Amino acid sequence: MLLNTPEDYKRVIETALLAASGPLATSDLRRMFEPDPGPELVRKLLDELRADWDGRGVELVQAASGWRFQTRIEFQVYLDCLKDERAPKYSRAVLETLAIIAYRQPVTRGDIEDIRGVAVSPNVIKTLESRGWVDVVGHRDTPGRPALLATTRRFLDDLGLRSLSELPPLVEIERMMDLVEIQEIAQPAAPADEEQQQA
Amino acid sequence: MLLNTPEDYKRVIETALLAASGPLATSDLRRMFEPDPGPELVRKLLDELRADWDGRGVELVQAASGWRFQTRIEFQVYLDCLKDERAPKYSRAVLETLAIIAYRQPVTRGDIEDIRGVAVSPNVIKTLESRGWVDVVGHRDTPGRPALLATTRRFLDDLGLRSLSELPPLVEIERMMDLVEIQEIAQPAAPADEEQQQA
Amino acid sequence: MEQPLDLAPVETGAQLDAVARLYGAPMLELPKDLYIPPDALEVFLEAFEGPLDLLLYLIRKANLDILDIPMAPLTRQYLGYVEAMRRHNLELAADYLRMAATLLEIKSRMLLPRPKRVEEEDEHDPREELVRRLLEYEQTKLAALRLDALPRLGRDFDAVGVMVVERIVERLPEVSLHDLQLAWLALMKKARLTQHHTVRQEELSVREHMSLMLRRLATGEFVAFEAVFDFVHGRAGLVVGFLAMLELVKERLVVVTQMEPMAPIYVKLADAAEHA
Repeated sequence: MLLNTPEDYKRVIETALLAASGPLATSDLRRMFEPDPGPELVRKLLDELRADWDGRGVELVQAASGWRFQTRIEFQVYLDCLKDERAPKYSRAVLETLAIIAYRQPVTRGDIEDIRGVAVSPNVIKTLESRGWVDVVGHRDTPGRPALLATTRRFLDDLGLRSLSELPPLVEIERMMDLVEIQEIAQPAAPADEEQQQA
Repeated sequence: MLLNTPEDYKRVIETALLAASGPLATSDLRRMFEPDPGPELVRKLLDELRADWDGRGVELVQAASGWRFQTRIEFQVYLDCLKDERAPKYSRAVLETLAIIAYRQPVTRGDIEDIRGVAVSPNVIKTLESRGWVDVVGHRDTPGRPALLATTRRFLDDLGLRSLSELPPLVEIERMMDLVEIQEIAQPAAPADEEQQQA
Repeated sequence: MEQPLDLAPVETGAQLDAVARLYGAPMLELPKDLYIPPDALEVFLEAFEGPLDLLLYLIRKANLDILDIPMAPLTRQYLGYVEAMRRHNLELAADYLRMAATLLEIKSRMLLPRPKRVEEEDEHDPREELVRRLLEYEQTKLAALRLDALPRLGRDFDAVGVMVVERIVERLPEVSLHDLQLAWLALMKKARLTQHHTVRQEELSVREHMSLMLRRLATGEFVAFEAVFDFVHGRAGLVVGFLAMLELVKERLVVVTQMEPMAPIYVKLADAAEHA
């Protein structure tokens, strides 16, 4: 393909910028041509391109290391719908700790460790506290005065519960224990997961 | 940002396709809108977009897993100047193995060895797997339960094909008996290759 | 089996390209004299993908009719290469030896006198299987060339992907009741705590009230006994509240004080009481 007019050069520059994985400096852009069209022409074509793209969903901007096309922020709300991100998941340690606090509150970290049989990392508690689901409601009057943890109003709200007594009935859990082996529990039977895989 | 006219929808679709990291299916595109504009409108807008981009350095094409903006082949000679590394060139062993998997899938390594008459090096399969072109789709119910290999959607996408039926047809055995024709067919009609070697 | 190598005539370098284009593989001719530098032979053989490739080359090179291959000269040529490889101590792939055996077998079967008037179906050309494999392989070679010629992402064109500008919004994990249930179940199973840690629904309400009361007493001040209770839930609420208070006292989380009989009862956090 031969380039005759400035318009031809502009097409090549536009194509390079659309396909580039990062910003391109004018010196990069000039490298594509033989002979070198010089910085003024390239700069002029970039300005034209910027104007050409005015009002579109993508704009040409000059960043520190060069020129790049990028989406306009107003389009984020639509582009977000395309994201195939899996919803993040809490670790088993976080979920089990949360379950213990929910069902056995108020509890100390020591109580949680007794039930789980392993040390509870401070990060686990911090995760639940920063989520606003757990807080300290007092201190047990034992040596070290350990903090007593309980679930919050926010926890109930976020899980759509009016009170703790609406937590899944444990009688049902016990029945499940009799029926099935834990292996089925190990599989996250989350329907949301399957939908994502189909998408 | 509110969408009022079909033109607004087109802008969003264009932006999504320009920003996507892979092909987008019409169902993906429809997911961005509420209410769903339906497949016909999206399809119509895609056709319009394709026409809008006519004559530019980038074209809108439909591959196996959806729509994608890609650079036109004629522009590659310029874009190559900006690349740090050359695209890999595959050996005959890799290409022949790929051809057997593509045209006769699903096949086992043994099938490939039967056709090529030589042992298949594990690296050949690994090369194709790491490119994302080939994967294991099952196991044949014979002793050793050998893995069955097939091509992936990515393979079709990377070659700009919508389905396996768009692969170039196999040369019929009867035609191969005619030596003269073979010579014509065997001419590697890849001008792109030569350009790359010169570059 | 000392046979002179019956090779095709020597070609000049200029012709090499043309040959390579015809068959899709770089071809290199060996010199006709008896001495072959091992390097040259190695390079020559490396140009082939295996015995089928080598045989196809010999057949196409000599313009032989693939449906009526003259087995004797072909076998002789092929064995010539194999012998040369052996003599030069090149690592001889088993595939090449297997093919040599196949060729010899076909050749000998073709020398056998054919029985007269055998039924047509029974009369197999011993070369049939070899021809089928050769054609199938040639078909594969051609298919590979055509695949390679298709425009390919990253080599002949690139995908467009402009940068997405976004405000980062942290996505927090979702927890469902089901997740909680499973977590508790896993705990019970793991620790074999079924006996000790099952929780009844009523007990949950009590536990909830315990947390509520602790929150109410959080200031560390004495709070009037009645003020700790929730009257909005009626009798049942009061009962649960009272049970919660008893549990708090039992677990020594709160201190209940009364200066004298019939005097107002006050409640206070246990630790606060200690440090007061």
